[in-house]
Amino acid sequence: MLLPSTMNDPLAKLKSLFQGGSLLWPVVGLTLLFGFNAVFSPSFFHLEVRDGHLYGTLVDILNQGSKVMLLAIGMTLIIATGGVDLSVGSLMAIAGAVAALMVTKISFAAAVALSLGLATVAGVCNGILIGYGGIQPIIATLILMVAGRGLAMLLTGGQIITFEHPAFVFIGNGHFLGLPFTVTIVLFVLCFTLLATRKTAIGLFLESVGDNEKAARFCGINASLVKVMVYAYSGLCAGVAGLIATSNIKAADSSRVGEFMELDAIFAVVVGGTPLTGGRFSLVGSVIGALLIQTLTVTMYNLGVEPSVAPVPKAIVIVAVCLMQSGRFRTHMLSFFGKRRVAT
Amino acid sequence: MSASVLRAQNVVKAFQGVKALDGAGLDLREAEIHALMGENGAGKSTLIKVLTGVHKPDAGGIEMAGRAISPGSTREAEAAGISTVYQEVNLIPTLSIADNILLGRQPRTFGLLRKKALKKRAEAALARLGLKLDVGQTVGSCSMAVQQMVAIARALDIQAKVLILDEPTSSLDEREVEFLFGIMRKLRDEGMAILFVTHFLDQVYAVSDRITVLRNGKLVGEYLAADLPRLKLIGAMLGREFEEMEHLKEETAHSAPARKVFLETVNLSKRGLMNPVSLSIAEGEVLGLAGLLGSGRTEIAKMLFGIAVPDKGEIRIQGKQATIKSARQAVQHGLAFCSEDRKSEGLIPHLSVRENLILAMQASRGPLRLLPRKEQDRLAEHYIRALNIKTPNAEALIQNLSGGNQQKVLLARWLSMQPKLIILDEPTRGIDVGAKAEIEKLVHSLRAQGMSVLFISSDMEEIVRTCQRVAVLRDRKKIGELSGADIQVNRIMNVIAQHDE
Amino acid sequence: VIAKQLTVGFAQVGAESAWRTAETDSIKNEAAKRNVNLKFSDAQGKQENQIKAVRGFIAQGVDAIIIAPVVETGWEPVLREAKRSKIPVVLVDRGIKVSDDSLYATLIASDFVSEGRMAAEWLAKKVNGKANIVELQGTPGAAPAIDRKKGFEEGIKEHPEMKIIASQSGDFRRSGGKEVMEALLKKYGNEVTAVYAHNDDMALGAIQALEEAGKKPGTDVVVVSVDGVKGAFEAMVNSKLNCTVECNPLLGPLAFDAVEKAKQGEKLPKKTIVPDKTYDQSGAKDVIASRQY
Amino acid sequence: MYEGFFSGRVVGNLFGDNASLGIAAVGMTLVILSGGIDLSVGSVLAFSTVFIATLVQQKGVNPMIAIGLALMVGTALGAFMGFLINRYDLPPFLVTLGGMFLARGMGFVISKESLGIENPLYNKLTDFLVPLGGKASLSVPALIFLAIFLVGILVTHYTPYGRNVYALGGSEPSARLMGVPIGTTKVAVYAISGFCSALAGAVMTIFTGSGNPTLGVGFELDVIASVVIGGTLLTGGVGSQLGTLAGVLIFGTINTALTFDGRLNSYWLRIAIGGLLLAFILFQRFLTRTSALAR
Ligand SMILES: Nc1ncnc2c1ncn2[C@@H]1O[C@H](COP(=O)(O)OP(=O)(O)OP(=O)(O)O)[C@@H](O)[C@H]1O
Ligand SMILES: Nc1ncnc2c1ncn2[C@@H]1O[C@H](COP(=O)(O)OP(=O)(O)OP(=O)(O)O)[C@@H](O)[C@H]1O
Ligand SMILES: [Mg+2]
Ligand SMILES: [Mg+2]
Repeated sequence: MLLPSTMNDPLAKLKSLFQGGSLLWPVVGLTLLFGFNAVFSPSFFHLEVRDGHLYGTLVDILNQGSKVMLLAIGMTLIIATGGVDLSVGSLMAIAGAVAALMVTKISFAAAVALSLGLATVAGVCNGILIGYGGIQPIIATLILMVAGRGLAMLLTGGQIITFEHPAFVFIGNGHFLGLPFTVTIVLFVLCFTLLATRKTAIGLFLESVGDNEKAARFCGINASLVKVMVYAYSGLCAGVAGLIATSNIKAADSSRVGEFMELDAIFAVVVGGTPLTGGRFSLVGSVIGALLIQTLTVTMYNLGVEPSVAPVPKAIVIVAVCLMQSGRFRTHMLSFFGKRRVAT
Repeated sequence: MSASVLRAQNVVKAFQGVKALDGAGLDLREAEIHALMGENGAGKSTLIKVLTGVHKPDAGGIEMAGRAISPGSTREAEAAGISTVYQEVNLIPTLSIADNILLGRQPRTFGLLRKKALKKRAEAALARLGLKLDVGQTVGSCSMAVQQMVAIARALDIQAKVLILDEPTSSLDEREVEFLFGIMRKLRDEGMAILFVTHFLDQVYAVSDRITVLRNGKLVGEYLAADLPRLKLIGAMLGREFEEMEHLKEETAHSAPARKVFLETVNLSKRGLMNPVSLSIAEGEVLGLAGLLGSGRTEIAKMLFGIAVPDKGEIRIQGKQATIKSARQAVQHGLAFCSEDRKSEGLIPHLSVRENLILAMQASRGPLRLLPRKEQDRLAEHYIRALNIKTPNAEALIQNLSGGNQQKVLLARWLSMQPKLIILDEPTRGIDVGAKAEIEKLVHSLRAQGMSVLFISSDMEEIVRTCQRVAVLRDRKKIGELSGADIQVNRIMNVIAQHDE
Repeated sequence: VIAKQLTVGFAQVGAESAWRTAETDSIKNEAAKRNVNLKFSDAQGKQENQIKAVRGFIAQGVDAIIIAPVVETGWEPVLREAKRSKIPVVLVDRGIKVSDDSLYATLIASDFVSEGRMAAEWLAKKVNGKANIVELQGTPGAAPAIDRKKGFEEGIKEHPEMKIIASQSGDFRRSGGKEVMEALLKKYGNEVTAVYAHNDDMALGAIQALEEAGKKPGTDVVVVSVDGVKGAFEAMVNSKLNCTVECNPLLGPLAFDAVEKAKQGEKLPKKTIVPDKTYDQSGAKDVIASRQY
Repeated sequence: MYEGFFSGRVVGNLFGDNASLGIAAVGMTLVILSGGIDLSVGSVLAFSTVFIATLVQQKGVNPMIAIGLALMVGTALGAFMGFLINRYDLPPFLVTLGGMFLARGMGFVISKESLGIENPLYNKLTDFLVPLGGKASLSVPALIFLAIFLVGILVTHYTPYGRNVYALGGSEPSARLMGVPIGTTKVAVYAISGFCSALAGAVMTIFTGSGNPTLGVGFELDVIASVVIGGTLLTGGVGSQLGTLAGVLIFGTINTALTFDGRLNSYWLRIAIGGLLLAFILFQRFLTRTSALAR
């Protein structure tokens, strides 16, 4: 029989983890980066308690990385369906602008609800264009990327809108259980998304639509609706990220907030093991990918790399992580070293 | 005896620890047609892929004309004189028929394509197979059968010493098959060595000179076709005795009391796709659709299932008019459709066997009510056993299964739904003898429980065995209907032929 | 004679900051005041777009063109085109490098290098020539970032005990300033005694980071920056920011004076430097009310 | 209102102004047709401009040689990315993102500031115009764009290589089984894109007479958008160079038309660009729908 005789062998299990595991390699990449920091910037792992909460570089990474993590969570679902969302940065700007403008005029809850609602509606528009209009995702969301930024700037008149609303400021600056409140938000969104995709059939539907849309439709899955849902959800995530970004600097900077963050989010998702072509996705992988980017950025600050040439080491890390993920590269290296050992 | 052209010995190939080939071998000689037989998952396609450089064998050797070769890619194999049609039609759906036939061998001057010559040569290649098509249309828009013919035309266009055909006839009708066999015989007589895989025993005996049988990746034996009786061949493939399927027919013929009509179409038509057609299917009835290629059988299935929306006529379900504008609505009406094109319309390649299997059922439950994992596992286990699906476990990716086993999973997907009407378009495409019998039995038992079946097949024997009524189609028109004892292969062929005059 | 209404094209970089918006508004308001038909183009930060816009203005046959160049080089070809069409060009807010300075009528700008130098001088005085400075740079490659860095470095050269211990880019953004400052504070902790930011937004971000690290910006750590936007004055009033070197965006009146003179064929000085002014906490209160941007 | 907009001069400008975009789009079309993506185009363009400017201005190299070297570097970088993508089966998105960072950083390593090129040959190139009658004329960038575009059509639609690219994008596994030389095709696609990006940079130096390491931020999105607007599917296998030309001109026109308007403020400009893009895409969608129905 063709039963996998090796399945019960722990060594084989470990091996198969190395061969297939999508989570393993981003984690290894992150660990290596941490190790590098441990050697070259001793303050990296320094943590202390200040005013009852943790304080240190690692905490910063979690806090500053929260925006990309949130975007990446939404983006993962979209990429799973074979799409992409370029508009997230602009949606962040819209959400931040609306909240900053309204928080003084209406109640805090209403302002938050309004801005998140708007971001979600914008996502729905993306979804309708893509799911029902059959427009290529990259173009459909590019439209909102350009126009959304304009809208956000129109709302704020090109000014930076500052505010001092305590509840709003808490979102991006507060602490909960000793950690930045943003960590709680990310954890909540992550857990919610994990539950929503894995404890229901939504995850399965996303993967089927992304892997073979025609076949999924033939099974009776409403692929168009699935798409509208994921773009809406990504819009919502972008809205939350926008609130965090705005709250964090106590100002709505609608012309700059979230600029180029869509690329970071896509990067995080792809590094996390979700292929851009759709299908299987890993939310945790994306979050790790986002942490990887933020760690990389902080590493550059810590090493004092001249900002204009910082992209070079960044490029090297990206390609290195990529190579680690490649099964072919690993076998190549193994055989290379294997041969050497035989030779000596 | 003629000289050996392509020989493989003791080939071993494992995928992630699972041995697909474990001592397989083959000896292909000059000027012969050689059938490679074995049940689904026996390793036929894998052996072919090893021979043609797609997979690298873990052990074993390949010789061509006495010299050891180890092709690293299909290109190298082609250069060495091996031309292949792989099992899953491997064409570029977005390119035209002409481009597909001549990809890599286009006529050119100064490195630039000669588009007129390209078209001419492609047309000529198809004409050899008796086909006249617009070679400018994209392959993706063609029916399965046409795609299969295009793949064959491509292989024939390559100047080769060895021709390998992996299930080339699985969705061809008899006329096309005869055409192909004619060409194969001619090539053999010219000295070519042809390796041929099929699950149709009749076809094996019709063309092959010798037969090699594989079982569980091992070489069972090599026989002269003339010396090997059918039952012995089946025995060699399955490794056990096998009862023929003839008795099914009796059961079918007797159990046809008049029952309530489940689904009815009234002059259903779509411009350019289907002429008005009226059909009715009773509860607990198997209605067959017979016809030659391009007669419009798939179109009827697609119109019923809301994939091609008809522009005239109506569909009535249990007497009430039904609007079916999407697959989802069709499923809601209790319909199920197992497509003939498993690669593009069936498989979700990167999902597991289990997930593929439960997908339709889950879709009908909606996204929120997840089928409990226990239930999923139970269903998967059940069908893996019932249909003898060869897979390491239910969590294996479906894309790693052999073609026939993939087909079984897709069938299980729809059978498990317990639909009121199941439309099966070439359901046994690529399925081995043993499993075919299992599936036919399953269809019968479901029918007995009151399910209706619309059965489309190019295998007339199969239609005769399974159907209680047969609608005969031609040129996108229904031209006749047979029932009960009238359902016989020659009767059906007569109806089609009569219409010719 | 009734003067024909002037049509003037204005090629702006973008709307990436409040400073930029103030500059745009100043020019627009001035145009309205003088009854000039203004054609405005926003290049969204890209020189390509800006060049295209200028060529568009030339094709339209405008009477004069005002350019706020996004970078210093790359203007020769299009300016030669303008010259051939006899359209005078007035440059605002930063200079350009061309081999032939007859290509433009005049330049009305601040001197970024001197801004950096002034910031350095003010800081040196404040800290008695002794400081460990964190520098928050603008976007890499941007002219103000390069020049303000250069000027500042020149300014602290005479003070051997003023050291830049870290210099990272905050991309001219408030969030960038905060993020970089947060990270550097973890590394240098109490070593940092001064912050120099290439614009106010980054300084305001850095101030937040300092506060969150339990420091008193303006007292524990001296913060200087450039631009002089309203937010900076507010921060100075609250004693969080120590000093800002004003880089005046209100160039409208000067620009249109120059346009009119150029149209009348008057000879203009090649360069009009808008004098920059240093503001510190002492004067902030008086100015803040009159700040429009 | 749009006086002078449709004059021959503006049409001439349309080609000249969009030359860099168009040239990069020709390469990108091949990449996208093959089922990949190249994010490095903007950075390679920027790198190529500083590279040329530094060689010409500071090292006194003959401009033609400098441009030739830049094209070689661009091609080599593209080929290297293609090699990684093909050899180790890496996602093109990540590899070219790496390429994007690398080229950007290397540009800054060469020169942190923008550099003007003062060279008689360059001046000639910038001022050289082929008159088309009336006020219309074609500049050197426009001519290079047209030439590259014609070569692009030839390579994409009239060579076996072009067919291989389509096959690769249509279905890589099938293409492999059909004997398409996957490796060389892929590497070549990225090499061509690298070449086109570097050439786009060279054209940019002619256009602006300078080199600048900050150029082309976000350029890759413009290029991809133009290609996709031209009807090329991002999933690969479907599209044409002619469509790309249309995409480039439409994208360029939308931008130019709105710039021409001169009345929109910065915010409305962005909204209007988005709106026009949407209107155009819906229109195109409508056209393809009706033509599909007619068939
Ligand atoms: N890429 C792969 N990864 C893992 N397992 C594989 C792969 N390809 C084939 N197999 C396994 O190898 C075995 C032999 O498959 P193969 O396709 O050769 O069967 P076959 O004889 O052609 O069957 P069929 O008649 O159904 O086409 C199967 O059990 C299949 O699951
Ligand atoms: N032998 C043939 N010769 C010419 N054209 C054909 C042939 N077979 C199919 N076609 C064309 O292919 C297209 C699709 O055929 P289609 O699959 O709808 O028919 P079908 O009866 O369902 O076929 P099948 O027997 O494969 O199920 C039609 O446009 C038809 O004209
Ligand atoms: Mg097979
Ligand atoms: Mg059919």
